Amino acid sequence: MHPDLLRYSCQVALPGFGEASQQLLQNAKVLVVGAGGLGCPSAQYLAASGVGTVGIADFDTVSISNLHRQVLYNPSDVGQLKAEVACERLQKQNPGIKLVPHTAKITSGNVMQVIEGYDIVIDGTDNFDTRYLLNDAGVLAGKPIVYGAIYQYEGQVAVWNVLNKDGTCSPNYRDLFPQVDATQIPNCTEGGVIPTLAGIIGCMQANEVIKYITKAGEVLAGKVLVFDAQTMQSRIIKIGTTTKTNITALQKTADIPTITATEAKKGLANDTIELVDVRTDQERDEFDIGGMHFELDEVEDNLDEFEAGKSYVFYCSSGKRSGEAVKLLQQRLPGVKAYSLEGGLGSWNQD
Amino acid sequence: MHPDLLRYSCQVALPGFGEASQQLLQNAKVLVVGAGGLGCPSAQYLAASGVGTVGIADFDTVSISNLHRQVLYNPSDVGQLKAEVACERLQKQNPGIKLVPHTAKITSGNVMQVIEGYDIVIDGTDNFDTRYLLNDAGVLAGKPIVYGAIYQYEGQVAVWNVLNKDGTCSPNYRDLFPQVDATQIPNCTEGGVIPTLAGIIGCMQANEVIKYITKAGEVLAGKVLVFDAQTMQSRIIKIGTTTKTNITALQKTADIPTITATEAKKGLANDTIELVDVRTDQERDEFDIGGMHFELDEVEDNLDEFEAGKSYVFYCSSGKRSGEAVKLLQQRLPGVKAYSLEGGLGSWNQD
Amino acid sequence: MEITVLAFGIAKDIFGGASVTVALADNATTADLKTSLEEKYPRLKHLASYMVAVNNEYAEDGGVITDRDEVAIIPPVSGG
Amino acid sequence: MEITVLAFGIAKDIFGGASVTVALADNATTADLKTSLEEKYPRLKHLASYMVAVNNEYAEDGGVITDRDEVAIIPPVSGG
Repeated sequence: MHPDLLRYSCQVALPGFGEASQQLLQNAKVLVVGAGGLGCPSAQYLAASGVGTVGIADFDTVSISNLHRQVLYNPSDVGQLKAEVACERLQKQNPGIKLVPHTAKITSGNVMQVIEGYDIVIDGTDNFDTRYLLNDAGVLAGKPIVYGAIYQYEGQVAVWNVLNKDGTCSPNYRDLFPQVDATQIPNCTEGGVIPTLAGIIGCMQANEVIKYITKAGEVLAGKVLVFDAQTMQSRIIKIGTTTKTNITALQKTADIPTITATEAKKGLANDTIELVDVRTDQERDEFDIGGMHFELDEVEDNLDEFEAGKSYVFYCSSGKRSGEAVKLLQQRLPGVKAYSLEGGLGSWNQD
Repeated sequence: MHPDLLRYSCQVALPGFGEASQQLLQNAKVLVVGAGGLGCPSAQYLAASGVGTVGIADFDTVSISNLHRQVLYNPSDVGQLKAEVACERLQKQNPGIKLVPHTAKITSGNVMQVIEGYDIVIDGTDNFDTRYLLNDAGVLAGKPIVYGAIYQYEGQVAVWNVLNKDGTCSPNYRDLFPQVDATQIPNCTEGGVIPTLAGIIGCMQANEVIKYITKAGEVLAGKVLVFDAQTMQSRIIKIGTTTKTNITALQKTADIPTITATEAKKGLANDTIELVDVRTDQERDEFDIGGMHFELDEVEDNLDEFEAGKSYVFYCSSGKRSGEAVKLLQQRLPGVKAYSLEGGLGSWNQD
Repeated sequence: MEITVLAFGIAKDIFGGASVTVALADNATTADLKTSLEEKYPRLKHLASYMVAVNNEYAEDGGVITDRDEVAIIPPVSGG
Repeated sequence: MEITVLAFGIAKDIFGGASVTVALADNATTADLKTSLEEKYPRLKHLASYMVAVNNEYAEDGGVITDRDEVAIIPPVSGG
């Protein structure tokens, strides 16, 4: 047997698979957006199974507080770009495939170009803005998106925008959730997440990709799988065969003004800025760097605490929630200058 | 926050978890038996989540044909002991925990000693003999076994031998399957396996371990989860609350006489041995080294082809199926000398 | 009639448990259920959108709910 | 009565599909089902043991099967 095929002999032996399916995988180009809790396991199995080109898009760096579920990284990688570390590791795991890191932040300006070269995209992102952006870009470009999302002990998996036989497309994320107020839904930092759930859902996403490419098994098109890691119960919810939304253009990515820790410290010394902590009470109790404090979902109810003309620097642990707070202020209080602390508290003591 | 706790902050934030649960994980000792398709992902997540002591038991070496699902290994590791490579990788992933490789083959002679120091054992093995041995040892030692098994697109997960409140124990593997004729059930080499299924089931096993240790969520005791990666349907089958089997002693591990490729070649040259291929017709068509040919499940129907006093060397790709054939001959034709080709065909061209 | 509604994700926090019981008029629709839940739990409305699944099927606003149906509220999830 | 039996693992190969239909007498038990299947598919008996699940519950030999039950044959699986 050819040594390349020997590596894949245990999947080529599958009924309904065979060497032709392996060739389909070898020819396939798959983009993983988000090299985090979902992207790590899904990229691992795409690489292992011999997908010919695996792109990994993430602008973020390895952070110690994510290592409990981001199994591709070591503490010695902290601070390095996740997409680059991931590609380097996976290239060693499978030297026979091509790995492409994308380290620019995915925006409405570049998303069409980034996904252009790929056949199918895994959504392993950790925020609603990028989920909607990817979803809409997938619809506009006619590419399926393999969606995965996790929170605490629960996960969701689906495949959006699969071409039906009659020329229509299967439902997408906006059929399920037309819009979301991101300040109302806690992320993994606030609500926590069990690491094994990330592994299970990420592997399920890679599984859907392999089935889509090789046509072995039915993909989760027109369906959403909802899984509970506490009871191990899963349910598959039917959402119809055809999309009912009409996506004609990308929504422009919000431009969130950020400020570095060094600049913020200078502003505090000069009394030109005010800090606003948007973390949970529990996080605040453990440590804070001063300023006002409203949990992210309470900012909206406290808009009268902000004065027009003044400058506020919002902070959280990573910069994600503070970014949401800045977006809210931009919409509701355009006269107030709002900034997000870049990199969150993690950057405070490094500068 | 203490840097050690920062690593686990996203799971400590979970409802029903907290710092006390993290301490339980830190104090826990978990043994993973089989560092293959199931053991790789489960050990990864046990290490990532901060289980204080992770033992990895496997006597086998990294093989190219398993890399499609054994994501901890690189082609450059081929030939090295899996338990050692796995421990080395995982130690880098989490320097704050203790990793213990066990490289001796698990037998009835050593199993009680190997599991002695651990609180709970993951069964990620690839053969029935070791599954039964581990199950029986778990019952005798009063330790739960987190069972996982995969074939083609289907997997099973359960937790055996959990102590009930009334002092009884939950069912174990023998309650489900009192005994098995291993020659009748194809393994992953013959029947194939989709790599992502190994990832999903392995992560589910680690998930059960974390729930058992931290008491967060109900474990699959008295139940078996059956998962189909083609349809993504899973069902949980209730098997009762209490075991009905009475296991009082370990069954002695069969001693399978093996022969190296060098010795076999010498025997062929001297005309003192005869080869018997027990692979599938398809594998035979691609390549063979001669001799008789019966697929493993047909050996029993062809016992009259073997002559008493003669020596036969059975071969397959890895040595697993040929070992089963030798066990069958030992039982049914004690007058025939039967050997298994050590390491299978993989070793034939290396010597 | 009384309907038991299963909660997923952040809906568990909003309802304060894995399920809640709501009283609905006979022949109530999914829209009626949403209105009733949003009155009792205003935070649900703040999510901007969430899925109602009846017997494991996406429920349109006009669909009628009976007390034999299994009803679940599945909000969006952001983590990755 | 006619019972549709779902096949898992190697039982799919043995039955030649994901399900088979067997004719059983009314009030037939799990043991009767096994006997009938093993006659038709001798390879099933060669497995030495396999699980019969009725409505997602392990079925003892004496349990009665009705044509409203969902019956599955789940053989052992060895891979890892």
